[in-house]
Amino acid sequence: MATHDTDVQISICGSAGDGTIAAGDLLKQAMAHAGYRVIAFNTYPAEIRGFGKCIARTRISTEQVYSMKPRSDVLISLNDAHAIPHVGEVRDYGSVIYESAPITRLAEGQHISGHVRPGQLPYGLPLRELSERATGSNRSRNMVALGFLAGLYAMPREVFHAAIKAKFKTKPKAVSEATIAAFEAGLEVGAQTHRFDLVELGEPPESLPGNVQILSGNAAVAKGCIEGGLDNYFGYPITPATTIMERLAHDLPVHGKRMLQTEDEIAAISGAVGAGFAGARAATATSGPGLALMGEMLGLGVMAEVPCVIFVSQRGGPSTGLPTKTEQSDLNIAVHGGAGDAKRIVLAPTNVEGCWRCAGKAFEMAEAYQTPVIVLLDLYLSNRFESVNFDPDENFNLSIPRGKPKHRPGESFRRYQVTDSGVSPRSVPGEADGLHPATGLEHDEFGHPSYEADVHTAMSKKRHDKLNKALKHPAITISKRFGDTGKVDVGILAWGSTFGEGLEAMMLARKEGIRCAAMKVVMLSPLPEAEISAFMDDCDEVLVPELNFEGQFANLVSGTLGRPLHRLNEVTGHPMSVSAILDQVRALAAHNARNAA
Amino acid sequence: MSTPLHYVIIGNGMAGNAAAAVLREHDPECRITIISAGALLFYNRYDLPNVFRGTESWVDLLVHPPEYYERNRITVRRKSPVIDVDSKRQVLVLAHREELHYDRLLLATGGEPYLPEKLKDSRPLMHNFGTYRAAMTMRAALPDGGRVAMLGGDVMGLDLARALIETGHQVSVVTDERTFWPHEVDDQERPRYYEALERMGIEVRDQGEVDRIVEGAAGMPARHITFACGEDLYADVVMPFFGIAPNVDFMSNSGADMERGILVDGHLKSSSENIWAAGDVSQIWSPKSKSYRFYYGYRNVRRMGETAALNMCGEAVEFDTNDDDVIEIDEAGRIQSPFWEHD
Amino acid sequence: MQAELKEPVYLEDKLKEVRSSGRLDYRSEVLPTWCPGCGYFSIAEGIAEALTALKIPQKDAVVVSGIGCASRFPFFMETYGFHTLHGRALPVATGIKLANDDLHVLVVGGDGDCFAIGGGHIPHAARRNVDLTYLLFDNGIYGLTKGQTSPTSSVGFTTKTTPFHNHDQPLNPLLMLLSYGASWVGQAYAGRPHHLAEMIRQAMAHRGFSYLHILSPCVTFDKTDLTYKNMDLLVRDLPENYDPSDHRAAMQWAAKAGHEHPSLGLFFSEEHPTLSDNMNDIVARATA
Amino acid sequence: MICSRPCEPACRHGWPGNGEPVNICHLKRAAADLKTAGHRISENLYTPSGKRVAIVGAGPAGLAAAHDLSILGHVVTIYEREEVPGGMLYYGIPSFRLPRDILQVEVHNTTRLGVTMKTGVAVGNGENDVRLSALHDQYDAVLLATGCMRAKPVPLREYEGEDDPIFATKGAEYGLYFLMDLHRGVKKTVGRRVAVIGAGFTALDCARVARRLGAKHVSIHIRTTEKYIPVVEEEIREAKREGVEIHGLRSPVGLVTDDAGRLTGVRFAQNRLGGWRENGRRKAIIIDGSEFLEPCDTVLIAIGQDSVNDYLDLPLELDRWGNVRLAENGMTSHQGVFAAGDYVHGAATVVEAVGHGREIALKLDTFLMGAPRRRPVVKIEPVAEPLRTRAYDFIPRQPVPMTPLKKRFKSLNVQVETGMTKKIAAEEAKRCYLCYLKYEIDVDNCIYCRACIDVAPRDCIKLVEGVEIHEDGTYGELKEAREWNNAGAIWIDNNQCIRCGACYTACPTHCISITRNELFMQDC
Repeated sequence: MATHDTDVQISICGSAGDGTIAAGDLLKQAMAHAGYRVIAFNTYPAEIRGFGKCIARTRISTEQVYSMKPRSDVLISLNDAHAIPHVGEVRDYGSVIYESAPITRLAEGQHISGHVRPGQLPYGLPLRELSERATGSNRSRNMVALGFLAGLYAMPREVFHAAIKAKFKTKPKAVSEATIAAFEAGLEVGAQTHRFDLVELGEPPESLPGNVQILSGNAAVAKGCIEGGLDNYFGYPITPATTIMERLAHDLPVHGKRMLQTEDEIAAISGAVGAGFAGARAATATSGPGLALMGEMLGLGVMAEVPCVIFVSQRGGPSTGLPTKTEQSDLNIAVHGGAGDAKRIVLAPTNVEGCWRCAGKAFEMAEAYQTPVIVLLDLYLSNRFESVNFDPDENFNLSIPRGKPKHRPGESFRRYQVTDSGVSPRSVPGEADGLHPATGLEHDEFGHPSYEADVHTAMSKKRHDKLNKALKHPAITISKRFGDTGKVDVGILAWGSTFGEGLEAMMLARKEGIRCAAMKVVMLSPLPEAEISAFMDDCDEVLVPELNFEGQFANLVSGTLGRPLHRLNEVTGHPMSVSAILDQVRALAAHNARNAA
Repeated sequence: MSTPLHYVIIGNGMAGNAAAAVLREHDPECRITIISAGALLFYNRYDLPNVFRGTESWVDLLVHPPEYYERNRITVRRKSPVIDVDSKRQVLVLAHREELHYDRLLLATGGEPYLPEKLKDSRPLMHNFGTYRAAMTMRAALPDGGRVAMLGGDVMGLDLARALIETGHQVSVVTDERTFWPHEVDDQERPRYYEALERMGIEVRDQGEVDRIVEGAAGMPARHITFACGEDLYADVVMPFFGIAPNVDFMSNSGADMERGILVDGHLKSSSENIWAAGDVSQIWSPKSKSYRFYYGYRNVRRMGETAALNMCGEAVEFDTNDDDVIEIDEAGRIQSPFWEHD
Repeated sequence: MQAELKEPVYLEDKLKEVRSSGRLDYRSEVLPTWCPGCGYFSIAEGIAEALTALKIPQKDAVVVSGIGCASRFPFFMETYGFHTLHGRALPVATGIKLANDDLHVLVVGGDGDCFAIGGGHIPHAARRNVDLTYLLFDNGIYGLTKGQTSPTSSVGFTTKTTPFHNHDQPLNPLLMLLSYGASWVGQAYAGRPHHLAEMIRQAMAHRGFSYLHILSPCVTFDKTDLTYKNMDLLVRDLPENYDPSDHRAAMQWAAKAGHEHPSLGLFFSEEHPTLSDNMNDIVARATA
Repeated sequence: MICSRPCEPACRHGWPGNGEPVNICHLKRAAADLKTAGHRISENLYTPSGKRVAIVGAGPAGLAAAHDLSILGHVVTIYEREEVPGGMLYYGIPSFRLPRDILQVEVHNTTRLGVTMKTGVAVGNGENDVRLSALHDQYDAVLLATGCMRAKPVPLREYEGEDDPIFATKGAEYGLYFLMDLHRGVKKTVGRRVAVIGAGFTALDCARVARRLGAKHVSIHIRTTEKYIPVVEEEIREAKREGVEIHGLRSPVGLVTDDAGRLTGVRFAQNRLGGWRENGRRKAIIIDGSEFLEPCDTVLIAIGQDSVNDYLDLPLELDRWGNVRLAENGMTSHQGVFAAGDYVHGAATVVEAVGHGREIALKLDTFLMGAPRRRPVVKIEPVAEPLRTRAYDFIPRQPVPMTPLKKRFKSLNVQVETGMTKKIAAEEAKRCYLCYLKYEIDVDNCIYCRACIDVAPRDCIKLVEGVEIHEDGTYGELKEAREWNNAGAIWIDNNQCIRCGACYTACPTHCISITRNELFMQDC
């Protein structure tokens, strides 16, 4: 096969319980180990194993990319009712793979073959029967379909076998054997099927240096936690953050650390604050509703200047909202939420590698600046997978100096001493010469309650100023500009997962001859005002795309800097489409050109 | 306004597609569904020999681009063999158990290569050329300059033979009463035609009954044919060309009368309400020969499709064929068959 | 198990029988989204049967739930329903009862919803003797978040959050509720649909706070512990001569009634003033 | 013909989506082949009744009746005109389809309970013949099983003469007589080109025998089309494999002979299909002016067979086809005279004849004893566990081994279908859906959790709100419930059920039961 660049996106669509996500998972694992760059994103419903729609999309490419393609090359249907509305997302001369032998009689239009577009190529096979033949049960239809895919496109079977064995290594051997049997049954059919579609999978690229891993955002967070020296974790299950706890439940004990599943979010953050006070690196993870519950205890953390880290993976809100859909609407509560002037550090990574880095750095910052740190993800980022190559030599700082307890003889320890930097010396229980009370009441330098006007003023200032040091924190990107340098027609200012789409849109715009740049802002609090201003100076028009209704980031920027910008807001529950951003950029560029003329 | 009629066409070949075009022209509102067992849009089988003349992708063989079907609102349901037709409920059952209602139905499933019962055991050792896929498989099996043994040798076969010779391969035709099918060449005439074939560079083996076909011995061509008379023949590919047998098994419950094909009247209407037939599948009543007979060839088939469509739209058009297409030898001594011509 | 021979059953007769029973009136149109085999189906049937038996008009029944698999319940019932927040079903239900004595309030919740996040509310609902029925669906696991340990998971139960070992002792809900002073405490099992339905009927007939603990296997995430297979062997009835008015006996039996030795039946029942009685009493004193 | 396998088209394994029917025909044959010779009589024998029965004709119907009557304790004597018992089994069906040694064993089995076989004894009005009336006097009852032994004459509209031209023409013959002579040991020959006219098994047999007698070109000519002829597809396929051609839509109208009176061809006319005949066969209508010549030097006519009544010397009521009329109790219009098989129904299959023979035997017993002694009852018993697994459904239909073409023509006795081996038969038997098992859900214990539906391999279990009930009381389509509040029950559609047992194991409340339902004969 002639080696050419690969950029193939495969969608697997089924009902919860069909093993849709599992199949997608094996596909990306296998492809990443074959050497391709992979990005993948799953959507699934709240129902346990009920009847909701699941889609696993996997983009396999030669070069690493940060967003999904608007159109897939292959669609596998494990449930026609769910898949039929998605047939249109397959490109011309792409393929649609489906169950050719349903067991129920179907009314007109109920079978997907009736919806395949003239330009697309249909591939039917008896998934259910092949599964039953291979394993005696119909549960492995997904594996048969996966095998068919592998056979059809001559993907190397070994990497799939390896991925399957790895996935089921804790289960009895029979499980992985049955799974492989089903996979092979599909592969055999696929290999014998004459392929008419024009989807081409090139040779895998040279594998990257360093150690390549395929991780979800949440997995990267867990990895960052472990490498960032996390000692104690407290958590309560909530979609889409649960998998962070599930991973740590395994990884922490392995590293001799502790994890506790508490009875609710309130107890979770309480534990984290307590452990942080006692000198441990402590964290919890939750989503919007949980963060709302944690508000008060978060305030105590700020007030008592206790280091702890809260990972927040956003989902659709408000209230229970859209638990399984993505959104970026918790920026306000993350940055401002809680009682009083409770300033805290908020980091928002833009890709999976960033999830890892921000997690590790969050612990450094929490200790360095004695404050709760919120790391703000969203469902799209938490659940999406990317292949990342980690530099084995890069380490996080595990021992941040707490500052010498210095005090005159006979005087007690000034835990909240006002210093030039704003950061006070800190002691933890068990240390001599560091005795002090911690409290949620306003307090003086010793930690004693005090409601004096000047004390509250000074302490408030100190609690705010110390955080500005974070803007210069080493080895982390606070903000970064991409694309054209100097003056540009349009600048895209983006945060979180949406930056990926922004970046692709920017590159496409430049291909169209629009002068365009994009800036990602990773630290949302405190806000890197200087960098953002400089960027806006260079842009004739600034566009802020984000997945919320109010334009929370746009509000933050324009509110802080008092400068005009354009908003692009979507609350579809799905990632923003590259084309939507591109359209806006085109419009702004044109409008701008008219003004110039 | 009344709900538009649903015209369903079983068969994605010349007849079916010709009919679809006419239907759309005469009934802009109607629903049109073409049902096909294959995976591809309509391509021209007459162009298949071009896979030896450099055609690399099936896309180049497509008669209409995908947009054509979108534009004309013609649904093409591929990979959907029909397993049953219930003419009382006017419902089709597709292999995947989906039921499809039709108001008017056109059968245009064409035929499949006919294979005499006695040769069926050897089927695994033979290649066909009826579909793009079969063509590609056959091409892959044939080495450069390799030899093809054509059993029978109907006009489609001979057309392929021309392409093979032209591209430096060798062809042996093992004659049979069906050689030159569907033309009828009587025994006195035959020798002349065999000579003409040989002038085309084709080896003619007028040997009588095939005794058996087996894998060729190591180092020899892939197939070894031995004849009842004891003679034998080595070839890389063996292909049966005994003409076409209509494809009508799924019609057994349709109530439409059948013999070898679907029996239809001059308007191509079957004995069953709302069912018409066109192309190689239709056995048409011929007042002249007082029997039900078949008409073959690109032009006949297309005309059948168009005629059937007009009648389905409520007109009353007789299918007329210009007198039977005849095979002849031109002054240059070359065989001329009207079935080799198509547009 | 072997089917003993009986008269042939005819479908059309059965359908007539089921329809005329009126049970189906309490069902909504939507098919429950629980996993096939889920014990909650059994409970749904039981409630429908109990409501039928007690002739409670749909309009007077309210089903209140929190978060969890059980919380989907109101969506599958053709009655009034309130799907509230995680663990917060009881206080909401208390409010409803306070506003209108005549409503029949059913609170449904799972072991996580009730004893983990919602643990703080039960004692108070019980001691105030709010006149409602609390159906606790105990599957010993978190289903909606796809399989983590719950407060009633037994020691050693491996889940995604206890990949090595679960050390936490499981709660003994019956013992808790008895000590909280619940005025009606019983236990049933989803694998025994008829007994279950009868217990629900009794619980709803009781005047005061009634707590029915229902053992209900999670067929998707629990393959080893509280399964139909295991439960079928373990469950047994309270003894013939058992006296449900004897609180001490109830405590003793409850102490034995974990997932290990689940006894089915009415553990304890007594009549005393309900929240609304006390409210009326206060009104009476104030207006005296 | 022995059997047209009405069971296989009815087999649920052959329903759309289920694959091919179980090879019942050859499984039954395997059961016979693989059993030890000399069959075990499963029925309990009755004490001698002292009654004596005469049976006329040792064909399938007569033999079957004799077997059952002797079990019932009666003394049976069979009168057979030919030298060898078996009737059409021996004289009609070629040995390559029915080996004679097997036939011999089976005939022995049916008669070994002391049936007296008088072969070469004709019942009739000839001088050496035994009179029917005499039998009627000597025996308590007489059973006529003389079958249909006269070939139906072929109508040829171009022929004006009175007597049948077939007998007058060299090279023309009726298939039935051709085969009977052959099996009587007469040396038969055929020409190079043989045309067989007719659509039944006899026609096929004639054609295949002709090939074996050395005919180069053998063709069968039928009035309608292959689709409408009452023969098993396999037989047609085998005939074609042996080089027999089949031409549809043509009727013979005349014979063509040379000066020597030897046949040189048959004139046919083209047909078109007409409506339907009351016997369910398709009509064919001759198209005027479409006549043409089919050259051949032998023609065999096999368009049907009629019963013969000229041997009767008792007045029996006959219908307009010359078949004898029977009353409800199986008796003819003449007290004590019964009839069975083709003689009653006209030419049909061997199994039909055997079946009718046994039916009449039972009625005859009732007549002799004055009251019925056996009746059919349904036995229902619980089954502890599923007897099949899903895996069985993926076993392909096992074909019966065949003798390769080349070897077939060596002699007339080379068996074509050689029968299943024990291994093949056992494998094929696994495919059976065990329709006699009934899966049932106890609605009272069902919690509607749909666990059974979840594991079902087919569309066999449904949430139902109603059921269509046919006039005969059987269930039709289950009306599936889409709304929860309409789901009155979850029900197993035993027509769809393939007895895989998946639901039985999955049910959390054990509300699914399996029962075995069988029909058997019980003493009154």
